[in-house]
Amino acid sequence: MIKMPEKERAVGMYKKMYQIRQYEETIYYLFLEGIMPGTIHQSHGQEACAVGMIYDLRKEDYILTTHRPAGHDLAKGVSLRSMMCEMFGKAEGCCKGKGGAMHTGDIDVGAVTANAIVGGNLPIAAGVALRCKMMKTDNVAVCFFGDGASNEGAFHEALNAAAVWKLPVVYVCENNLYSATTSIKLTCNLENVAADRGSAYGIPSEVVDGNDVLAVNEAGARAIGRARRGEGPTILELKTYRIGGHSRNDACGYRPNEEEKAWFSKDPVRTFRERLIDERVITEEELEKIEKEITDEIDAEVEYAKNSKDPEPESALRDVYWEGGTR
Amino acid sequence: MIKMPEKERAVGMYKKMYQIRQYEETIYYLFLEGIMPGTIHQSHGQEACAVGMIYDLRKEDYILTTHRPAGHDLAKGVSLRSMMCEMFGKAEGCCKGKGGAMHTGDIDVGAVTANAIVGGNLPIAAGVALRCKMMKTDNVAVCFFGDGASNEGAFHEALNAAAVWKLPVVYVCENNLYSATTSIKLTCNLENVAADRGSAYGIPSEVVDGNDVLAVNEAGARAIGRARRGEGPTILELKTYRIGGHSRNDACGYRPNEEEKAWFSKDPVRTFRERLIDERVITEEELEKIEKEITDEIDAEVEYAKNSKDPEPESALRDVYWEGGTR
Amino acid sequence: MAEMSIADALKLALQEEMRRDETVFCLGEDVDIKGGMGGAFTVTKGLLDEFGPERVINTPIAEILISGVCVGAGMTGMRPVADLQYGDFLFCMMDQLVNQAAKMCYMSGGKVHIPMVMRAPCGATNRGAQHAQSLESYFIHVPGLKVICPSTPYDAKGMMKQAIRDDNPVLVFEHKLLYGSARKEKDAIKTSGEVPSDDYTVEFGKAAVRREGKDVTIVANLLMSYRAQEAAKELEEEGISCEVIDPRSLVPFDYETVERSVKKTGKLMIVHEDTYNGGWGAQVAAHFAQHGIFDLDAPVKIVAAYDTPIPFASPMENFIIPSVERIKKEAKELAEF
Amino acid sequence: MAEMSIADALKLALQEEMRRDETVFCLGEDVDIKGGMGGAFTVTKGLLDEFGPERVINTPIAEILISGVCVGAGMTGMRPVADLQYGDFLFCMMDQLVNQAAKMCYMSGGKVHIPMVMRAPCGATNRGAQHAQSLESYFIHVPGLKVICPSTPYDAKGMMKQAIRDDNPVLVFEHKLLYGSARKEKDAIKTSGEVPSDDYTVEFGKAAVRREGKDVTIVANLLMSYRAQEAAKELEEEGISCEVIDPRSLVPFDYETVERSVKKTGKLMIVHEDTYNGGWGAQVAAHFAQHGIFDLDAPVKIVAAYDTPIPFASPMENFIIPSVERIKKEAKELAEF
Ligand SMILES: Cc1ncc(C[n+]2csc(CCOP(=O)(O)OP(=O)(O)O)c2C)c(N)n1
Ligand SMILES: Cc1ncc(C[n+]2csc(CCOP(=O)(O)OP(=O)(O)O)c2C)c(N)n1
Ligand SMILES: [Mg+2]
Ligand SMILES: [Mg+2]
Repeated sequence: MIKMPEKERAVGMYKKMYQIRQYEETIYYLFLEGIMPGTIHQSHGQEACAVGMIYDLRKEDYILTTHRPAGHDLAKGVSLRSMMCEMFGKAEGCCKGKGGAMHTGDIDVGAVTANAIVGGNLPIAAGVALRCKMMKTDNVAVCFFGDGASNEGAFHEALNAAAVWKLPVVYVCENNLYSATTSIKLTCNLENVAADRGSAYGIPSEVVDGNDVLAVNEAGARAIGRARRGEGPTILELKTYRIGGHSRNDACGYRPNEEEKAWFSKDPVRTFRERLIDERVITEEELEKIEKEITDEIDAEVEYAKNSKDPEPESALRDVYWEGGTR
Repeated sequence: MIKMPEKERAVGMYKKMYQIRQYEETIYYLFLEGIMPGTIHQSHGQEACAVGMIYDLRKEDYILTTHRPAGHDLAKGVSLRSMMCEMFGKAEGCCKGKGGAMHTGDIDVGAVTANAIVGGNLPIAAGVALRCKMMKTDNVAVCFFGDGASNEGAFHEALNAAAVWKLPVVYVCENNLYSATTSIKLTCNLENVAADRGSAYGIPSEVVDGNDVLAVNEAGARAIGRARRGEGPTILELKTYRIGGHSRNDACGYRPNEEEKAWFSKDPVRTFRERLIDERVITEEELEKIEKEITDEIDAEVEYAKNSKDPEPESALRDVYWEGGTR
Repeated sequence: MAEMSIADALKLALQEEMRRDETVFCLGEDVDIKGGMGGAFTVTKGLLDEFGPERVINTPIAEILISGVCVGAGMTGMRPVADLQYGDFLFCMMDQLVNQAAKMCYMSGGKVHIPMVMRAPCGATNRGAQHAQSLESYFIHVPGLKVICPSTPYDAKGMMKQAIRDDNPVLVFEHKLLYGSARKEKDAIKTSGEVPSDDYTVEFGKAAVRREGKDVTIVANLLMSYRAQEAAKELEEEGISCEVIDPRSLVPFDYETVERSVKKTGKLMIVHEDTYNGGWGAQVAAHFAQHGIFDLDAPVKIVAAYDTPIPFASPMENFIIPSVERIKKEAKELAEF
Repeated sequence: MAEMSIADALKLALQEEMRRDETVFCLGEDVDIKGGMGGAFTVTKGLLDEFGPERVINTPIAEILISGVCVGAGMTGMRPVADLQYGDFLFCMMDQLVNQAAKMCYMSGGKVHIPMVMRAPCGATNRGAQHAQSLESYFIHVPGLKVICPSTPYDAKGMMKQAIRDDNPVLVFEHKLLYGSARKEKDAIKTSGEVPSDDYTVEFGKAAVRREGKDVTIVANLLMSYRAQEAAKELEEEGISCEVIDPRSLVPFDYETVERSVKKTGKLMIVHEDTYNGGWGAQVAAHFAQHGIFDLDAPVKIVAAYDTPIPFASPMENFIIPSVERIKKEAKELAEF
């Protein structure tokens, strides 16, 4: 078990995880109520992956995420308001309502527009990392993807080039055992779908308990350090589990009950909370207060978003080509 | 060193290799003379790969080849006349003049139309093998590709599925050290670009001297046997070397002289010829007679092809959709 | 004869063809996992139980592979039917479709041929730009492919069966809002209708006149064929009579039926959800600019999605995609020209 | 000012832009290996010596990667210029081009933008169906992309520079028979011409009138612009006067210049090497069917490659692709309508 960091840091991580959890659960209920448009792919259950990996990144570092972006985006610092507004398709959304749930992000804080083409972000991450290297920065790119994505051709092409060019990128597979409804065992012969492929590129890899934020953070630090020092890419495979379905209307009928039970007993937010209290980093009362603040803020942003302005229909015609602006 | 087989078999292999060599050299001069249209990617230097792998295949087995198809096609039994006519773009060509040098083949002898998209034939081979399996035959597919192709996404997707579905396919990488003008060292960190990736799919692999027809044949037999018995795919990486340029007008300025010299000293046709004589399988005189027959036949087919009919211009409008026919 | 949704009609076609021909098989991501959805829109749900995992293959997420398998299996005597979840992923398999499937018959001099069906759900449904496209127009430009877009349960069954029996690669565009599948879609249209239980097929290259009229000819496919009919119904009350033609297949395309109609109306409008520039409507308009210009009493109109990626938020999505109102307005303008 | 080939003019543009802007870099398969060719057609040969391996990157054979790198580097401030060897391989990177590069600016609400240039050699040159296509028409249908097709050394330099400076993804179609590169192509056309040594750019969306005339307007790009000019020259002798317009960029497209010409001639013909059905000619024809029908004194003509994959043998290849004779015959028919 990894040593608990000092209080501010430990609680900081918990806060982010709790925010993601609360955000996703709130969104879930908004969908159930039928007042949120579109579809969702939620990240609760996988909070430790996002927070552990991203907690120590610089603003100038980049993350690249997927159809399941909320945890990563919140951890990287995309504003809660702009995320919630985007979920509601509002003009103040981080994509002005043009992106939607699968495309959140904010390049100004290093969160590249999320990508809903499975595997699509992996070669893009290579390009982002190439830029970091060419411009002689020591910034890095952290690219998240799922177990299913590792079977895509894009994975192969991206990882090979990242290795050959020694790019400052960390490829992070969140292996939650399923791609949509399909068990990864049906589509890959390997125990570790990403990590066991490192040798095919000459990339070092690690398998990590993806529900332990400190374990993720520590492995992340090693990988990010290598990247910053110009030692090239790393593959991290984080073992984790979705709490919810793949997308809306998915009751997870394809997941065995015992499997769910076993994984839910390792809930990353709850177990870290228990440790914080057990190891007397913080009291339960303090935590409850923090949690309430987070919940209140999310609720407030829901209200804000609901009441904020819809985009003008005609604004759909803009931004097809770049019109100048923040960058 | 692998034991020499009995005479008929040994000489049979030599004949095929010699035919391919003679065919490619003839084509080369026809291009130099400027009387052959299009471009070429020639297989001389790699004859042992083609003949070793294909010699024992059944007619009902399939091969899938690349932009460098002549050796494979001739070895699988595509008629010399139809190949030569295709090179000249004649109506009697194996593709009626529609395919050209990069698309020769004849499905009736199990030689799938060659594919000039690097990596494009690998997933197709999986489909062909799937068919062999679904129809409960014990036929197999043998898929050839280059070192460069192993960096394509198609490689990854195909090999992973072949492994998971235990398909009767042999993936044969002819590693000739270069993809076009680029040394494979520049684009891949591995010593064995295909074989070292077998572990990424759970596919057994072997590295073989691709200039030794008997070594290739033996490794091929193992791999083909596995496929026939339903034990799944194998990767074979055959180390070999082009004699000519990548395509026409390529003087190979990117290949070090010493490297060329070292490889040319291992010429697969000449070394096997020497062994045949050294081990007294056949006399030089007998061989010369055989060689002359082969050369004469090729020359005759060149003459035939030159004088055979051009396709009607309007025939270009046919065969866009299937019009029925041989199958 | 039974009333059913398009999703179920497609499934029925698959079942019937798989029963009658052992070379037909299905494949795709999540195509039929127990406890899963049966593709993204329930069409293939339940096939696994009847046909087993050898003929209902849940693939890795690997579109090059899926399409390549179709090409390879198809050229050696099988009849693969692949499900793509979302048509947008066609771009991930574009090489296999355009450079391989479409050209192999030709390149082989007509020796090889590739029966294969690629099923591509299409249409904008509040999912954002990468899960929303109408992509027919890219594929009408590929010699060697056939492109169909059934919009009724009857056509869905008959054309799917025809597609499976076709000896060439066929792309089937199925609209998410027309499926009527158990998976509810906001703004979905109820399309269920009578589907014969016998073994019929619907020929490609025959348009369906969905509504007769004499003032304006409207050619519209998939969701737009419904919106055009709705617009026509409303315009009828204003005394404007529109003929609505659903081409049903884009390659081959039934110009004759459209020509016959335009000879009568003198006015041609094409409506599609695919974007405007270089869309299939341009091809139809170009056909008339070349071969029917003197039948036209007014400029042609193309009413299409505006040239943007599909936006997420409803106000913008609804603005981009031709609405009943927009179709009405344009048709009226044309009628009154 | 110096006379040079298109290949060299493109190289000069690359050199100048790489010198003035350190964010510009080149990548591609065999893009510049010592002893190699410099791409497939010599355009990038020699850049390695001047700019080094960090800015002239020889990639693996991995088109998804190449295009993805452009997207990623482009969105973070670089200006990548990729070489594709043969445009046919665009299909191997179609997802990155259509779903990523073209949509990212939009999906991000205009925050992200992607300057990148994808150079795609095109045209039929006796290499067979997978190394021969003209592919412009697929890409005019992708909102978010720009599509250009320079056909003279002057334009090649000026438009390439403009493409590199553009803040959006630009596809550049370069014709193999027009390069005039050291790598000799059968039937290549000598296109070398004067290229200023100063820092000029050629704006997109401005067509070039290559030849003035009053009887027929011919819109033709790349190789076809030369064949159209040749046809026009020969027709002149028969007393038929053709105006030949080279659009140079297809997105944006300069309808104005064509409209002005059609107002004068009343006759419109579009010629392209890309196949007919759903080709960009259909879009131009559709534009006139909608917005210029009363300027037309005759049906529009589209003269395009017939709808087949490109055959290998010359007699068939020459038959498929519009020849000077075919253009002449069609233009004459139109003039005499
Ligand atoms: C190229 C592509 N193919 C298929 C899909 C449909 N799809 C969306 S998510 C998903 C499963 C992804 O699985 P995984 O990579 O494990 O990520 P997870 O959803 O588990 O986070 C699929 C098949 C897609 N979006 N893109
Ligand atoms: C998808 C694709 N990308 C690029 C090319 C251009 N090209 C043709 S052959 C070749 C090199 C192939 O190298 P390798 O796989 O090692 O085969 P070899 O030529 O050595 O036999 C390249 C880059 C192509 N034909 N297809
Ligand atoms: Mg997963
Ligand atoms: Mg090679």
